[in-house]
Amino acid sequence: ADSLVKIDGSSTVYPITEAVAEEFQKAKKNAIKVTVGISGTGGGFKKFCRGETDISDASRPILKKEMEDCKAAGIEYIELPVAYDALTVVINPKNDWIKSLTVEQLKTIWEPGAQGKITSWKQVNHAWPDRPLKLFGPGADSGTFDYFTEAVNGKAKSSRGDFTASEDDNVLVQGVARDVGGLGFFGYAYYDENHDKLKAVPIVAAEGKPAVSPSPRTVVDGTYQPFARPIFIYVNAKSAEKPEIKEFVEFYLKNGEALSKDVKYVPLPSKAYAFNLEHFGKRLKGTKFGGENKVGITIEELMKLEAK
Amino acid sequence: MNQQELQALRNLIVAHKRWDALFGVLGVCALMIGVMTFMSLFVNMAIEGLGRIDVEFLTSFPSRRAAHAGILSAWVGSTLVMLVTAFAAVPIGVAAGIYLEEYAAKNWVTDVIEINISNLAGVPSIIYGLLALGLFVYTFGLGQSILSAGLTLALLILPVVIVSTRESIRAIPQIIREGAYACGATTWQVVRDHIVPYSSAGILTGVIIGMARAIGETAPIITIGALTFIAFLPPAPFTGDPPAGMFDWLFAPFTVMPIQMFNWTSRPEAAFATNAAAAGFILVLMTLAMNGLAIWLRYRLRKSINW
Amino acid sequence: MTDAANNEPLPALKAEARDLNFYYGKFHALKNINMPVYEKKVTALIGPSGCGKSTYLRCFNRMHDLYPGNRYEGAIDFHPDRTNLLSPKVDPIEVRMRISMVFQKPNPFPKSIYENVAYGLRVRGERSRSVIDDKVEMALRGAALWGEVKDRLKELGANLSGGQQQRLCIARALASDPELMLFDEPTSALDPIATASIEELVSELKEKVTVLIVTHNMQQAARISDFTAYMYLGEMVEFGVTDQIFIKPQKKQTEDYITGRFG
Amino acid sequence: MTDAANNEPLPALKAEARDLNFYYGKFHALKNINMPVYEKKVTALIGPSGCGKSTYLRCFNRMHDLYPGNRYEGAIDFHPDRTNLLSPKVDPIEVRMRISMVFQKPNPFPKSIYENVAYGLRVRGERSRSVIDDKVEMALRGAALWGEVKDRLKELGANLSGGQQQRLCIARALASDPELMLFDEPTSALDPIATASIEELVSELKEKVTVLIVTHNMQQAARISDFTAYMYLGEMVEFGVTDQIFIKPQKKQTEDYITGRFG
Amino acid sequence: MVESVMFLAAFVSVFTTMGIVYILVSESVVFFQTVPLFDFLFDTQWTPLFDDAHYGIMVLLSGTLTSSAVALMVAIPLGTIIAIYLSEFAPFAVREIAKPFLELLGGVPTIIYGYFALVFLTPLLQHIYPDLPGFNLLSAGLVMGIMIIPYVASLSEDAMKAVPMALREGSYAMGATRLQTALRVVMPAATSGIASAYILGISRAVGETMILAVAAGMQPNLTFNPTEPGATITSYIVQVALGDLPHGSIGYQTIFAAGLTLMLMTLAFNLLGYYMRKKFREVY
Ligand SMILES: Nc1ncnc2c1ncn2[C@@H]1O[C@H](COP(=O)(O)OP(=O)(O)OP(=O)(O)O)[C@@H](O)[C@H]1O
Ligand SMILES: Nc1ncnc2c1ncn2[C@@H]1O[C@H](COP(=O)(O)OP(=O)(O)OP(=O)(O)O)[C@@H](O)[C@H]1O
Ligand SMILES: [Mg+2]
Ligand SMILES: [Mg+2]
Repeated sequence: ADSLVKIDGSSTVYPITEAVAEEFQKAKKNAIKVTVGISGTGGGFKKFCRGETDISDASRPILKKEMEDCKAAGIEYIELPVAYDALTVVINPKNDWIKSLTVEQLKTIWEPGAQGKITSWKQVNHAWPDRPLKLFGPGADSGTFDYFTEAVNGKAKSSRGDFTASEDDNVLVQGVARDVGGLGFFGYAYYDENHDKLKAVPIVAAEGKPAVSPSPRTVVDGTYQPFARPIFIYVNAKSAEKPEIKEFVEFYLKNGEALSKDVKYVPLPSKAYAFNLEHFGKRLKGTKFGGENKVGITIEELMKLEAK
Repeated sequence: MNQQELQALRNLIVAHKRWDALFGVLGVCALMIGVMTFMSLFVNMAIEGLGRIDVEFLTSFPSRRAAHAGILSAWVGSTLVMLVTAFAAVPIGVAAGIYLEEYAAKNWVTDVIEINISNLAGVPSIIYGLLALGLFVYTFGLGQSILSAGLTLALLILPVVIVSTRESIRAIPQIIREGAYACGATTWQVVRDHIVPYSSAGILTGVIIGMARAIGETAPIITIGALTFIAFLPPAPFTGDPPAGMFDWLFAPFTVMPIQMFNWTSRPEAAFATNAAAAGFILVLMTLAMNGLAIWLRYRLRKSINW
Repeated sequence: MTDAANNEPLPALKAEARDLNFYYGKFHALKNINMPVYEKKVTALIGPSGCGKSTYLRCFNRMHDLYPGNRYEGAIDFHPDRTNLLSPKVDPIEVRMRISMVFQKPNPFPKSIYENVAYGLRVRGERSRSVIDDKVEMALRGAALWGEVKDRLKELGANLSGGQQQRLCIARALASDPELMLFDEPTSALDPIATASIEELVSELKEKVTVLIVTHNMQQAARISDFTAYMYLGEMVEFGVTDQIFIKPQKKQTEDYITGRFG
Repeated sequence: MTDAANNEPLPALKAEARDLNFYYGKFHALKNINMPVYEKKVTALIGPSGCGKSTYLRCFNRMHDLYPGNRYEGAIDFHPDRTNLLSPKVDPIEVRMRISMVFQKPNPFPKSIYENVAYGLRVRGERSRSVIDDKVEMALRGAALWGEVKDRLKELGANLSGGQQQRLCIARALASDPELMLFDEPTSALDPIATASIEELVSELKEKVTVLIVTHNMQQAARISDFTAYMYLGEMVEFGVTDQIFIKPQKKQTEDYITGRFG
Repeated sequence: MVESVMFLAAFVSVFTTMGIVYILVSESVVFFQTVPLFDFLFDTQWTPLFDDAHYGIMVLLSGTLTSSAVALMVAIPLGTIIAIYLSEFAPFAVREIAKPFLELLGGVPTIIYGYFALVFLTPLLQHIYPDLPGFNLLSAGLVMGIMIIPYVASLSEDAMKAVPMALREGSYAMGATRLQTALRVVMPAATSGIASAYILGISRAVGETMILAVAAGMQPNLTFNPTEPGATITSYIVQVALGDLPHGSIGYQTIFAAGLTLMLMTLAFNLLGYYMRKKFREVY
């Protein structure tokens, strides 16, 4: 009876989608109802590929297995990047020995072989004190974790296992804030809210490159590497024919820039949203990522990719 | 007994009573640990959340702006889920309790049922979540609806309802039963005219206690797959076009208080933590109110029927 | 078992136990009991605690059927139709509708006085308000309680005193016009005055109905019964006209008991 | 109250109730009771149900202190030291260590036979194994139970038969050398044979200890007691030498009760 | 007719168990086709979601057992003391007020306890043990213990209250003090009830989810040291349920295998409890 837009998926994308849904319902005077769930990117695609949802929030591109599922169920989709998330590596503010970290150093810390071995900061760099290394990160089943491990260790989900994992990023904030030897990573929004309790570590992408701190500016200009990543929504192509879905997606793309800023995410450049709108208007189906994650993609590259 | 022996006896008693006094103090301390924990928890939440609670908080939908976000959809959702839970758990639980007390023969089937009930009472709630996910959500295709959640929680509290039903039935003296049978009543008449009316207050108490537990359950609802942003209310129960429309609400998407709270606690902005405390405070108030009702009922019950 | 010494002609039979045996599971509680119950007479069952008086009484309305593991053997013939009360073919409900029972402790339902008395009728499906009204009044009069409660029929039965409660239970038993009434130590929980009023009532009842009463009080048995049966360890030791049992028992055991040598 | 008609000299006093009143909350359960308890004699309390026998008995060991709202007035003097048992200054524990009690229903603890009997000693802090062994044996012999249980002291008390359990409770009460023993209808839950053995035991006990016993069985009172008190509605109607109370009571009420005109 | 309907209602409990077993087993079967049972039982690492996957349930079990042990070390003594106090010592008024209060303690949503452990108790403990990590089984266990107190106390108290007054009177009549009566007569008489209260407490501890998910660190760590962070079976299950894992993957099936383990554990405890109740049935 009522027109309903069902959305589920990543908790990372959730705040933006929630903001859009809220404004959209207000604009429509509640004539169209929107629900947003959090079952994770994977859980979201599962439902999406069963045709249970109209839109799936995803903090990574759709993967091969999920593409197959969708194909089997005859579900086609339109891939739309909606914002950038800057994965932020944080340390305790009392930590005075770290000025920046290289990806190489992060790898020393996080690679699977480090499990049980690298337990002190001194083992990472001899100049650093012999303080216990306490690691915090999101759960191994999250898109954020996948992205980080791929960027650092070269392979998704390849990581040491002896760190404190939580789905709730505030829990990680608490952890690092309390432990002088703590190190953790999570979305930029959490750092931004808690910058009095935490210190963001400038990252050196590769030998010889400068250390770059995360910020909207460094993300947009492509210098914060490799931890800036796009986040997406996937729209069911059949649903997109329905007027309420179409309206919602258009609303999303038109207001995405303002709203993602509002919830402390890094928006894509304005032209990217216009470009996406056009893209959606043409109903370009499928993914541009070929079923795998791409690390360190800049906005320029992303737009080029989507334009193909 | 001579004076000397008497004096020895008195000294002994004084020594023994010292232990009594000591244990009395220990008991009060143990109680205080419990009570103080509850108080500090409650006060903690009150301090953080109380400022946030106003009419607007109760009548607003979730929002990205902490200051405008409210728990309307959450408390309505919780209420409706509880409604389903009660509608499912009460008849089944009460019937099961009555069956076991008044009908069941002593045989292995009854034993199996009994073992099952006491076992289910100890099954972790998260396992119920797994059951519901497999059974209600996918196999029966009920989706992530009020109905699925309500039925899950109903299963969860079923042992509580059954046990309290049985207990209050057992409190009915056998001579009342015999009196009724001696008048020529059938078992069903005895159940209808005597067992159910006399045990209803006790049963109700059990149901409320069970529901108070269910309303705070987070884990099984998370497992079913929780929705979080819902800025509209399900259709009001039993108001749609009969017959089918009346039950639309059962299949409506929903969220519940603990999920809303859980979501807010994981938001980056500190202001949401205040919201979470406020929601938690209201949630605890809801369980307090339910428990309070149960306590009052039990108190009334003890006063009213004195066998 | 009946006494040859008695000169009066025996009244009509209302019920008769024939080779009755009863088992609580493996425990053999009643052994080969043969005993008549005469119509419109009061028959008392006496005997030391645990001898099986209650067990025997409860055979008459198949109360034992409520609990698993109990087993009857033999028969209790119920006259005039000679139904065997214990036959598995006879529905215990039917038996209980014809034979009512008053218990040791007054057990009014936690309902109004009116509803307590009306219960037997309701169970029978009686709906007519006027019929029920009439019968309730009649039963309460029969239990000598009408005068005391006629203005408070809506009150809870439990608000009455112990003796009144017991009379209420008698009224409840009376309301459905039973052919036989069973009493299991109906006065043992009552004070002397209430006891006296119940005793009087029982004596009056026999004008309309047959009464079988268990009592641990021999004076009571002597006062109110026409026939007395003495039981011991599940056996029926002696049965006879009350006066004779008390004055000249035929068995030594009975005499010992009556003269208070044990119990 | 004591009987002038008795010619024997009166024995020494063990206890004496003086103007004893007792209240269950507002309910005035004992009214102005005056009564002596003579040393090494058996005194029986009789009276209809609810007259206050148990209430009175339980004043002697301050059992009523366990429940809130109960109130004593007056005194029970305990000889030879003339302690007022009811005085708030006297610890009820002290009273109970000197006066033991046997209840209506046997209530052995869920422990072994041995531990049941040893309980009173353990409560006193006795640790010496040999002292306890001796006392347990003595008490069990005193309760005429030693022969039956000496090989199964480790078994649960609950495994014994009813009569044995009651004797176990008597042994338990005996083990701590009480000066006065209270019995509250100790045989009413027992069969005739067990009853007989308990009665015999009580009669023997008085060689060592003073006994105060409640019974609803007048024959029992007549058989085992030296003095009898008849109570009615919370009052002490008559007290005297047992034979006289039963043969020639001075009050009409007592006579009515004894001849079984009510109860 | 009525009877069969009622029988069916009673049988719902059996259907529920069968449903649980069916769901858990059917998914676990798929899991065990990939992961040998031996690895599941004896591997010392639990990293099913990592690239280098290990499936040693022992890791989660150690967390579950350690946190439960901490909780029970709080709940059983305190619960028992409270039960004795309320049943044998407390004046009527105190009991009437305290019991409902305790029940409230059991009614507080556990997620609230989780945050209480994390933001209140852990910092407090860190004052005493500066080395205590921010997430640890200890504070989660302690708070969980407090949450379980009412279950233990209330059920034990019921069992003690059910001990007939006659036994108590018997003890007092011997000159025993309250404590002597409570410890020597009432407790032994209520053994089976108290035992089943403990067992329910154990089941609650083993099955508690949110407190551990929030405060214990979710770090699969084969340790029995409560001052370390750890993951439990339950917290692992919610973690995955909240996460981004595709259904039908091996990682997803692990939650059913873990759930099955948990179910078997609680089943064992409950059967033990049932057996104890049968065996030590009160013989008042
Ligand atoms: N439900 C039962 N299961 C097993 N045995 C029982 C049961 N009820 C009674 N008995 C036994 O049957 C025998 C007779 O019991 P019954 O109650 O008929 O005695 P009674 O003569 O009525 O005694 P009282 O005067 O104490 O009421 C006793 O030995 C008793 O222990
Ligand atoms: N705990 C109580 N609270 C209030 N009234 C009580 C209490 N216990 C007994 N009574 C009342 O006190 C009176 C005396 O009771 P008690 O038990 O002493 O009688 P009894 O002579 O021992 O009777 P029985 O022979 O039935 O044991 C009775 O009217 C009884 O109802
Ligand atoms: Mg009887
Ligand atoms: Mg008494």
